[in-house]
Amino acid sequence: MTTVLAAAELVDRREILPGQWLQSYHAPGLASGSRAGQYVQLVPGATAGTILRSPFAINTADAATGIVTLHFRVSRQPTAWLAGLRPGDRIDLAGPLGRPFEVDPRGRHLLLVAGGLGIAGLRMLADEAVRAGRQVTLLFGARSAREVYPSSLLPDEVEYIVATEDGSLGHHGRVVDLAPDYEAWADQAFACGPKAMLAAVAVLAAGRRGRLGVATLGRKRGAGKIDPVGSPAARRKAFLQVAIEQDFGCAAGTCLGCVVMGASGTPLRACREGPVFAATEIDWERG
Amino acid sequence: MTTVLAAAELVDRREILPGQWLQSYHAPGLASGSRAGQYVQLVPGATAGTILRSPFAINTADAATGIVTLHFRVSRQPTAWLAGLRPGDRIDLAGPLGRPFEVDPRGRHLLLVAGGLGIAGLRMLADEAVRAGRQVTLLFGARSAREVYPSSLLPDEVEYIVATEDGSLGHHGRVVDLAPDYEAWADQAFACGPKAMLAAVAVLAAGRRGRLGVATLGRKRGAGKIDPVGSPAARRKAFLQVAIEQDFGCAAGTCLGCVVMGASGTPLRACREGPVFAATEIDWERG
Amino acid sequence: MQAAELLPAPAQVPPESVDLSVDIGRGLTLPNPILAASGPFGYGVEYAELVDLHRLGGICCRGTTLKPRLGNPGPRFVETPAGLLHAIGLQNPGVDAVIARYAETWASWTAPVVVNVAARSVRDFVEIARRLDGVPGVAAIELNLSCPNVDAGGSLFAADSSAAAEVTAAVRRATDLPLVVKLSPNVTEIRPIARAVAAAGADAVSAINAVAGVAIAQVAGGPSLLGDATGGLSGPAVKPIALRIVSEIVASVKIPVIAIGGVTSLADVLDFLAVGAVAVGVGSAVFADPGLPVRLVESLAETCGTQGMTSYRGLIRTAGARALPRPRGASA
Amino acid sequence: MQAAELLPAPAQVPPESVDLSVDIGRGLTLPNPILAASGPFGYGVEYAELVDLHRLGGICCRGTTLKPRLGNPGPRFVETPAGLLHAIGLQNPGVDAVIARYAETWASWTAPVVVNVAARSVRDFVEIARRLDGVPGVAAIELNLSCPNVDAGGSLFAADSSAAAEVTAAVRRATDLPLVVKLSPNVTEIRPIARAVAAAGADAVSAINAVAGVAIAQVAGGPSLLGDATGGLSGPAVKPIALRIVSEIVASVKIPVIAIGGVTSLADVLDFLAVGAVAVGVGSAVFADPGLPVRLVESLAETCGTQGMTSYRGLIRTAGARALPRPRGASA
Ligand SMILES: Cc1cc2nc3c(=O)[nH]c(=O)nc-3n(C[C@H](O)[C@H](O)[C@H](O)COP(=O)(O)OP(=O)(O)OC[C@H]3O[C@@H](n4cnc5c(N)ncnc54)[C@H](O)[C@@H]3O)c2cc1C
Ligand SMILES: Cc1cc2nc3c(=O)[nH]c(=O)nc-3n(C[C@H](O)[C@H](O)[C@H](O)COP(=O)(O)OP(=O)(O)OC[C@H]3O[C@@H](n4cnc5c(N)ncnc54)[C@H](O)[C@@H]3O)c2cc1C
Ligand SMILES: Cc1cc2nc3c(=O)[nH]c(=O)nc-3n(C[C@H](O)[C@H](O)[C@H](O)COP(=O)(O)O)c2cc1C
Ligand SMILES: Cc1cc2nc3c(=O)[nH]c(=O)nc-3n(C[C@H](O)[C@H](O)[C@H](O)COP(=O)(O)O)c2cc1C
Ligand code: FES
Ligand code: FES
Repeated sequence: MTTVLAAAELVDRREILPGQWLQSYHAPGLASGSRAGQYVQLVPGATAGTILRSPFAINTADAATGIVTLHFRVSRQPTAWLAGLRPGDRIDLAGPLGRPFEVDPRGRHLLLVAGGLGIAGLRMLADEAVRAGRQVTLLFGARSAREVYPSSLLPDEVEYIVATEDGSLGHHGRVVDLAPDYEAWADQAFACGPKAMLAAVAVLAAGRRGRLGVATLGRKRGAGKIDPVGSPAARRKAFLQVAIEQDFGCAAGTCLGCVVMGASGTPLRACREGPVFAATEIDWERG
Repeated sequence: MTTVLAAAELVDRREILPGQWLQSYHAPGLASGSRAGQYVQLVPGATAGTILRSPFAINTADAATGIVTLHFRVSRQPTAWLAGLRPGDRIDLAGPLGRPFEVDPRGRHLLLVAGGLGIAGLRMLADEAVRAGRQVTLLFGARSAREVYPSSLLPDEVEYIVATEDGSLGHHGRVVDLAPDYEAWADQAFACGPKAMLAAVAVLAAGRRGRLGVATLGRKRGAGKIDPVGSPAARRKAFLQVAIEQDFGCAAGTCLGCVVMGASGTPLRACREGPVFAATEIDWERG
Repeated sequence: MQAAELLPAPAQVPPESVDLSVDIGRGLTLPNPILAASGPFGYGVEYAELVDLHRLGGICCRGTTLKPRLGNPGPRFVETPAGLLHAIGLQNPGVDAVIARYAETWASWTAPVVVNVAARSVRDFVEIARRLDGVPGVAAIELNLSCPNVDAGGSLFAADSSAAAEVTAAVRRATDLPLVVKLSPNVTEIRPIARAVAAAGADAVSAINAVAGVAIAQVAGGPSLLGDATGGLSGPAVKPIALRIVSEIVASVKIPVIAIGGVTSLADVLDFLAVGAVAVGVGSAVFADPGLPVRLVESLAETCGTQGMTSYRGLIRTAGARALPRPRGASA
Repeated sequence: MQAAELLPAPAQVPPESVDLSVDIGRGLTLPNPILAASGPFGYGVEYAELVDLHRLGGICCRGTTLKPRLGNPGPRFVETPAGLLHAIGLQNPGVDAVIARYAETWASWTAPVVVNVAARSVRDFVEIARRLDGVPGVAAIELNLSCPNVDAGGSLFAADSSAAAEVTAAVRRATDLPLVVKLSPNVTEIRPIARAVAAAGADAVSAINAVAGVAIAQVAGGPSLLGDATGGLSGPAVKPIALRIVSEIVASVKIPVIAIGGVTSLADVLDFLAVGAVAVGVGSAVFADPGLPVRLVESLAETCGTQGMTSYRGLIRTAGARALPRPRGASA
């Protein structure tokens, strides 16, 4: 992984949902070197007034145009500052950082499960999968219709299913409720969103083999051989991969501010060993 | 004094000297209600990240156009933030605040002594005096030619004499050295700049009557009657008035962060009793 | 995505029906839990034109000493990152002048005025309290214990449980006014000090006073330290420190705690309530925004109303250390 | 407009000729006075690709305990205004693993590596020091005294002169390595503690460690306190506190003082030198800008050069309380 400090120029921006922005930056190096699941860090400018670099998922990256997009909700300083930028303004982004999603080459049916802004962590995977001719179903959960990701921003090929907690759009309930209907169909699943949601999806996935009694891609190849934690193979062979988004410090692996508890009892650094993990690599109870 | 919170829209800006900006704001209420020597406070926006409102002299105010100008050097956050604004951006200014210069109606010859950015505190007085048909000599001191206020920004009628500490332009030395040549000619003098400079000018002014042995306007009217500290009359009758610029807290008179020691042994609040004082109102040794 | 968000929205309560009153004890009830902290708000009168003073929960006036004080030479302020370092030096006209100039005006306000008192000996503290006792317009006394005790070699009253208790007990005997004791964060352990002043008769505790700090002021002739060498740091920078001290005090005394330190928003107010404060003081933030305390009162009432709460008291002490399992691993 | 500015500009000195070396004592000379403070810089190796490590004055590695520790559950960080609150909980693989994994690499670096040591008993501190003694690549030990002392009811070693002195003396006997003792700002009086560790054999003192603070983390299920209930506040917010503590230490001991706390710029470095520190540690600021410490070395050399200084030592201890007359006025 080569980490570059890329000067990125804002070329376009839209408020796609109330308080949520989609910004396009011209950053050719980043656009060509990134994979789905990776992230960038915003290097705070002199006036940003923050201590940490904020991580953002690489929402989309287009090597042809050199455009990388970020999707974020305006919250505090870093995002408020970002939202105040105007086309032509330049920022520094460090990246691509972290380990990407690994799709099994034989996988035909991909299930993507996004909670709220977690969509930003999965959006590029949808692009990659569609381009590779895979079938993609995206389950999306939000509090209410006002926070539902616009389907117009997704590739046409993606099957898009929405749940809202207040029932104002789609299924009345949580996105996790939708998942069981697709577990038999899917070869692999990928999730990004609040930790509690990821944990719920992980619990579902863990019980899947027992419920379905079917072979999975994962079982076909290499049961018995244990792949090292954090290895591409471990992720590629997993039924469920999750992208974990939480407060980062250094994003260089030094500060240990970002750890999640690993299933083996060793803390894992989300910034380095992640942000994408095989769900089975995480101790979901101790998180 | 009515203090308004004025929404001011940036309409123009120029870097008139390296790191020094002249910004024009459309703020009609402010433009029509302000007098030379008064100041405004910049109300920090959400992203300005500062605790205090920063005070700025009202550099010029034009009631006809509704334009107020500020002249500042980019230093830390508030000024860096100001310098980053673009035409069309709006800021909040509180003002006009503080007590203005008071020119004796009979004064014909006015001597203005500015040290560096102190020019911003005197600039409007030059306008007012020229408009009233008075003769104005402006003595200006800076470290070097690079910091000398451009004469093109002054009314043609103003006699402009420059001193630089490195001799790169005008008199080689300090602005205070120039003052003795004008003390006999001047009816009244007005100074703004670093405190040490003001103190030096004040010492000169104090010894003036003895040296010159001449009557001053001040002596002609009302010797014997003592005007209350901070009263317009006390300033109007003074040979020297100074505008004191130092760190302010509340600018409302409550916090006592801005006091200078008064000649009477009572601390005076620069934000309220000032920023313009008769030089004789200040205890220059204890400042 | 949190469990609570799935529950049906509770019925709203109109903001003006939300009970914001705070019982400080000894007959003092604040109309609401937002106070102007001592210092930045002066004597209140300076802001009478700008601010709806009667909407405030209370006003702590600037530090009042027995005799007049001229304070420190300038610079008295340095802005620091997210903070303000001040070294005013307790400039004030002395207790008699304060009473003469302001008490009558205060008596006409609905917001109770708490007179902040500073002294260098127990005797002086007592004498000031005596002079304030029974003066209409003086609703309570706040003892500023961040003062050097000349009878103990100049260490702060606030730094030592027995000195803090001694002065509290002595003032307690001298007046029937409600007594708030303001503690300093510049101590190794705040808990014994809080317990000592509570036991000595304080009706409430307020904290924090400013954190001791130093800044270099660039003045003619080279770098120099601010004011009196040590200044007081305040503002958002100190909020995490204040939150810690307040939670420690809440855990050790039963009397009401007024939290102060870095409040600039409703979120800050809610944080302090969450760790157990019953009221919150706003200090440095009034410099940038004198109207803030009143707006905080309004938004607190609105927030309660929106959540269907008839009193803000449901917001108090809702935070606890996380229930997650403690990490294993050998102790060091 | 200052007097100094009228003097003719002194002859410039090329930056590379400016002597930046710092004698810490017991044979340890830092190539320059800019260190990576313990924690944020990990073991240095993580930044080997990004940063010219050999340009640094020294690297303090993260806290090392006798046995491995898993640290606290998350959230471990909250950003606060101009600050960072952390509750890492000393996650580390234990001293033996640290030596096995990193010492050989450290030995190949020109920047000396100072191993930061944390323990909960004098015995453990001594044992860790013994294991580090004589290991090539370990240039010095920094005792992190902000640890609870299980033999004294859990109060911090750093909070008490005699506990601090005891552990310092014990480690002093166990190793010939240069010994830096890192003090905590969370004390009523730092001076006696600094004097005690100096008398007990510390070669240098470093300060400050993080300031104790709390933040509310909004987690599922309502507000909750960060990590271990109390976290450590660092970053620009604490700089005025660090500047105060460092000046107090400098005034009370003769051994070198390494200043840490909120450094983000050359101006901060100059401020700490001005109050008497001989070296400066950069902590939280490396998160946003890992290259900062090296740039500080360069700009320090340039600044000295421009001012015609052949050594940076002329910048040390140039600040004093202002010479202005003290205000009159009755004492309170
Ligand atoms: C790998 C990864 C990918 C991510 N991708 C995205 C993405 O694509 N889009 C997106 O929107 N977000 C993403 N996030 C989250 C993102 O980094 C920000 O945390 C999020 O956008 C919140 O915005 P913010 O930084 O402006 O505000 P906040 O996170 O709300 O605040 C900024 C800082 O303030 C601090 N803070 C929080 N509470 C307080 C308080 N009470 N007082 C003082 N300070 C406080 C926080 O610790 C934070 O460091 C990602 C995170 C990770 C780890
Ligand atoms: C009545 C009056 C009129 C004025 N008029 C003008 C004017 O017309 N033009 C003009 O340019 N200026 C003027 N000033 C000064 C002006 O208010 C600003 O102080 C000045 O412009 C400096 O800019 P700044 O605020 O960006 O930076 P600074 O003053 O350098 O810094 C901003 C804040 O940072 C603080 N600070 C300083 N040193 C440090 C440090 N080491 N660490 C952390 N924080 C520090 C300061 O206390 C200040 O509050 C005036 C002042 C007064 C009182
Ligand atoms: C300019 C100024 C003056 C102050 N004067 C006093 C005082 O006289 N008495 C007192 O008890 N506290 C005084 N304080 C402390 C504040 O009341 C408050 O405890 C502290 O500033 C922390 O709150 P803040 O962060 O909201 O400012 C003063 C603070 C400031 C900034
Ligand atoms: C994430 C983090 C981890 C830290 N770990 C240690 C540690 O293990 N040992 C130690 O002595 N200090 C530790 N510190 C404290 C720093 O070394 C430093 O003393 C403090 O953060 C103040 O400096 P700063 O403001 O430059 O960060 C840590 C600080 C941070 C932010
Ligand atoms: S964010 Fe520092 S180790 Fe992951
Ligand atoms: S700035 Fe507060 S009294 Fe003048």
